[in-house]
Amino acid sequence: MFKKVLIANRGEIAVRIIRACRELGLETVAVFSEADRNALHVRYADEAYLLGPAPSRESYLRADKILDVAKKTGADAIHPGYGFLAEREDFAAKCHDLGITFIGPKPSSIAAMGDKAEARATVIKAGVPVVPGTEDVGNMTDDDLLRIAPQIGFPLLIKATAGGGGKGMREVRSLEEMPTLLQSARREAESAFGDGNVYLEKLVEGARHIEFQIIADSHGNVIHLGERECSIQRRHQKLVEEAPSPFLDDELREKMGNVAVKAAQAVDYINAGTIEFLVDKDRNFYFLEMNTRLQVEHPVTEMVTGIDIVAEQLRIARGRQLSYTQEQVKFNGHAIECRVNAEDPFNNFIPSTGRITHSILPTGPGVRVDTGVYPGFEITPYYDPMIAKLIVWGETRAQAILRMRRALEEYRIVGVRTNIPFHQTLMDSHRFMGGQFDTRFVEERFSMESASEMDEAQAEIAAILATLVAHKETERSAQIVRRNERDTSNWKWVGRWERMHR
Amino acid sequence: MFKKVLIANRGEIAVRIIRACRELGLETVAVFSEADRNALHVRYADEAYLLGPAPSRESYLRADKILDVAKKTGADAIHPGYGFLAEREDFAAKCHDLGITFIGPKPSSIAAMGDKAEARATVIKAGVPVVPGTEDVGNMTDDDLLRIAPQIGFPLLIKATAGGGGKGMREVRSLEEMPTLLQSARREAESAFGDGNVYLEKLVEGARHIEFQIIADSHGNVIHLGERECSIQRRHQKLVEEAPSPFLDDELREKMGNVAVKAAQAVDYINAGTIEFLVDKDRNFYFLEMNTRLQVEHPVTEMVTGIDIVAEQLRIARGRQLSYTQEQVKFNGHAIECRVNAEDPFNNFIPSTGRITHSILPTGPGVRVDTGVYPGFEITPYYDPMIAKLIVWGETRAQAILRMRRALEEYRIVGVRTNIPFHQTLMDSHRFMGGQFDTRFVEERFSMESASEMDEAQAEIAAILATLVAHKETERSAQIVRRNERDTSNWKWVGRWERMHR
Amino acid sequence: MRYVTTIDGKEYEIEVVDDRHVRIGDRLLTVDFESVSGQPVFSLILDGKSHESFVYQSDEGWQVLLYGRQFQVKVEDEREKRLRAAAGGGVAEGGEFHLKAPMPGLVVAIPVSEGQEVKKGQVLVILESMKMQNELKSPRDGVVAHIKAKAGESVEQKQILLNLQ
Amino acid sequence: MRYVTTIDGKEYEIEVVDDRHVRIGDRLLTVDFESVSGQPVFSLILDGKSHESFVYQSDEGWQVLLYGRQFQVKVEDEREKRLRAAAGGGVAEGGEFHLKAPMPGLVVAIPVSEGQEVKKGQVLVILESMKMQNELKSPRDGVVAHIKAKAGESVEQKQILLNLQ
Repeated sequence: MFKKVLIANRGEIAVRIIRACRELGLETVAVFSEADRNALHVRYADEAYLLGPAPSRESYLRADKILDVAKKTGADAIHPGYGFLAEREDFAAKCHDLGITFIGPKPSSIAAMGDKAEARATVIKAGVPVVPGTEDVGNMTDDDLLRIAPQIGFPLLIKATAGGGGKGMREVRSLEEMPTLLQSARREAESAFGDGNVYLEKLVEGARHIEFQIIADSHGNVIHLGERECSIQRRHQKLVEEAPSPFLDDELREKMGNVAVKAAQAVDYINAGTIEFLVDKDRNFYFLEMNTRLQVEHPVTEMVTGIDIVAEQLRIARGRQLSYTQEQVKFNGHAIECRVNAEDPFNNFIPSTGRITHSILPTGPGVRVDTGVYPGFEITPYYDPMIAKLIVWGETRAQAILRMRRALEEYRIVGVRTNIPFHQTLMDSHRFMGGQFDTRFVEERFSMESASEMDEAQAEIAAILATLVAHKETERSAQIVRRNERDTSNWKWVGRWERMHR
Repeated sequence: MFKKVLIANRGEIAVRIIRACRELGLETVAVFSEADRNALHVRYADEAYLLGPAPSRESYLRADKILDVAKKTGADAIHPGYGFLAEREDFAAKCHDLGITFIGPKPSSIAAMGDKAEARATVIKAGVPVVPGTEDVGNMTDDDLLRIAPQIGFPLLIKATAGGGGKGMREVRSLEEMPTLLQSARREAESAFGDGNVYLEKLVEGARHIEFQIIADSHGNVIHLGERECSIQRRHQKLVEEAPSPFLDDELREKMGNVAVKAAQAVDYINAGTIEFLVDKDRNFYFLEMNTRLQVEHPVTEMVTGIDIVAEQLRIARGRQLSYTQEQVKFNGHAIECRVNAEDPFNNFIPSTGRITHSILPTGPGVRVDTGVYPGFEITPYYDPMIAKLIVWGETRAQAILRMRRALEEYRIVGVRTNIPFHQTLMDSHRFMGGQFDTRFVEERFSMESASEMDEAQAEIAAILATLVAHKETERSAQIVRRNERDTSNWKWVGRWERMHR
Repeated sequence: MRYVTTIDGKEYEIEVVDDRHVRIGDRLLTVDFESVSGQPVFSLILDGKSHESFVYQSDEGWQVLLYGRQFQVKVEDEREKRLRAAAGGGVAEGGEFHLKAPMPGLVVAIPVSEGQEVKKGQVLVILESMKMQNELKSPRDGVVAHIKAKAGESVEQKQILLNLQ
Repeated sequence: MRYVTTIDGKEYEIEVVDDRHVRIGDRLLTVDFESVSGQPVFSLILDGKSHESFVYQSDEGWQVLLYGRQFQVKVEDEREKRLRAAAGGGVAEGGEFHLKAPMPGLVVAIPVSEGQEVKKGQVLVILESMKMQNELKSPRDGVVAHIKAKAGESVEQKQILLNLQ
């Protein structure tokens, strides 16, 4: 059984994993890029080693260097977090070869689910429904894809074969626009995963994105921890997740949960994983893909089940049986997570970089914040813009929304722009409150402006605030000018004196 | 039903109450002293009004000014928090007269329980066991007390009749030392409560301090939310609380819970309150006193029951029935709270004041922080030194301790000294881990030094750290000297020039 | 000091009377105004109501982030206002527009060419940053004057990528 | 630069070789040393091990708070050390002691008088602050020389309350 865990990741998830290790008495080894010397995961870990320059390709994606650190430090397990090397079959296999426990599924499961086309074929065999699309394909050319597209029908999605997180994904409305979109999807996939392969899938309209958390041990036990509703997305990036989904009833939950377990079993799955489904408005559900790793949004499941998923991952990897049977998993209350991104919601969600100069976290009952940043830390353009996850729990969905509203209002981050105002607007929206949304909601039926139909009273306060700040500024600069005048005059004397005596 | 709540308090508890109000859609009015203009409760409330200068007597204890603010703002309810006016019968009565809902018990219940001597008499009538001591007494003179003391027997405790929080409390081992101690107890009671009356109580040795949380509505329903173990104290100030107590079994819990409910019923209690017991090593328990208000340590009960006690207080005050029956109250896991005080554990716990320049809160699964401070806020000498409460939840007591250890390690507060190292040492102590402690543990069998039996490796790291910092400092001051030399020389020119041309 | 403050075309006449008072229109309000922790975060108690806001200056004037909304505010003192009025209604609209990189990043593509006419909302530059491809769009109709960056180039924040006429 | 660093009587010979290396005794260690957020909080990666500490100067030398323990550290460079050795074993112990107020507060009582002999641990002043009465005790045996405050007086932090000889 391993004793020292290397965390091959950065940011909030590296911190999250260090916490779980520490609470289980496991030693931790952090790795970091030059941009992350002062990152929280480096500060919190027992050991920390530099990998290389800031770009991921030269640091967090350098499997060879990470394995060298593991060997040097005697780390006998590696937790990959999410992203970076988390779903790289070859990396998992190399760990295995070196006798290092990879905290995740077997390389063969990663491979089976990592290639989206193969994954579809595998689960179809196990009787799991899938979205219509390109079947059993490896490297399809643009010509192949353009030929098959009309058979699938528009609208459709181009998706990266090695994909995840919406990267390399494009929506196609017609054959005409498809060549351009193919090109940009491949480019993005290539840059994100080092693999430009793509495939096609029918776009299910009015669909919800609902996923099931799976945990499985090496003794053949597989259970699910219920679903997460992840339909609040923008450009295929999840922004808000909640558990349970306001759309499911117990019957559908059990049915989908069973299918999810079946899908995991189809690839001999071990450890934590997620089965993503699309659910259309008639409650038909389709397997979308399996994420063979810990998910960003795992905390909402932790809040409603009381189960520490990362601790459970570590136990499973140590060869233990699951701590729970399916019957022992109880769901209590409602949890919501808002992803706090360094991006400007008032300016097309453009990423924002800079040093965080000040921060106040929302705290109190039912509030959890998972973050890797702190005042003084610099947000660089090299990595994902997600800087924190704000998670709340309430006895009911309504209470959770109210709690999220007060937590968002309390949250202060100064130094970079964040999408907190987006979340505030969302939590105020009647459609969100009513649970009436699908994956297109944010892009098609939501706007930062619509919500802010000019509140007269607030506008007046804004006017007073700006005036007071401007007034203060004017007064201060007047003082500085006065002081500078004096200084300058002194320096002028020196200048004259020097000229006189030259 | 009221709509706007004035919070007659400051610090973390004012913030806590504002949160509950906001989550229930109630408007909030903060009051503040001159020292607290930038306090979090002022920043978070909907409205905020200055009461007066920093000393409590001129601000937070000014009932008249607070009621004026309530009238002016139309606040139709007042939450007193704990301390200050929370247990002042006259204040509660005045609210009542003005038609303002006092969020707490009836004035008569406060009166009955507020005078400790009367409280004893009342519960004795209801068949509740009490610690032997002075009975039915109003204003006893020092002579009276010195005469009665030998009958009760030494060791004994002098306690403030209006007391709470260990203020005006003194332990007496012999008749000789009693006069001096009486004097200092009266002095402290006078300054804390404006009432120098004291009474005597036998000191139960090897005792644990275990209290039961009560909630009662105006429809005659009274239930308890289980116990809190509060034996970790220093100078009668609680430092760590946990739920459940490692000392109770289900049988004793039920028995004490029933007695607690009976004690509350004896004074027609409404709203949240706490019955404090002493439990001796033979599991005999004695009523100590009732706190007729919200307790500092209420979060540990919230963590194990899932019940938001402050929200419940507000609902009760609005005339609602309790949201739970006794049977619906379920206990889940274990919670621990550490009170983070601005005091120096390495220097006799002397309070520390100053500006907080930097802070990182521990977060992640199972961690809650209730605080009223933030980076940039100034800790003044006017109020209680408690600046935060760190609360953790774990499936078991062991897991909670491990989680508390990692949370304490993560916590950073720079600018004032805190007792975090005390908590770290405590969490490492075998006796605490084993649940083997009583109310004397911290003062008699615990020391900051004993735990730190000079770890060689750590001492070496400390030596290197100090050397590196000193080295950096030397290098920096060398640079400053050099820069100053240059500056000075320029100014010297000016001086010379001026002298030449005078 | 008197100011004319404008939000979304609406003008507010605001007088900073002294440290504790402002007049807006003909209402005199009590203010208690503090910056928090030396940050551009301001706590304002206005006639007892407590507000908190992030206020900073941008190219477009003052930005006030208040209750999750962002207000673009123009503040002019009376003298400035008079000068602008005298100049005949202010600066002409539609001058040259400089498209600046909103963050450091890698230019992926520039799907327009010099001299090309572009519509408001049309993509001018695709910039990769934080692992995302960000489309920088035209704020108005116009003609691409000079392209000052090229695909594959790393650019700094605020670097001018192209000019629009 | 070479230093002699002392903790609890134990001396460590530490050489700051360059930005990335220190030698302690005859072991050469790799250091990566950073102050965090411009605060007296230091992140030290020492041969791969990550440590974090709060380090500040007090009257008694450097204070290092590390893993919940506090180390009192004396750091001298070689020259200082030589000077002190030449002076014959350092400063004499037992000079005058100034009892300073550790925080602002109200002097409640001074239960000693000038000229009185006091024992180590004996209460010299009772100071009320943060609603607590704090007993300031004598750090050693001695004689009260001058009392510089009186009961009922408000005192500032670091104000001298009395001298001990």
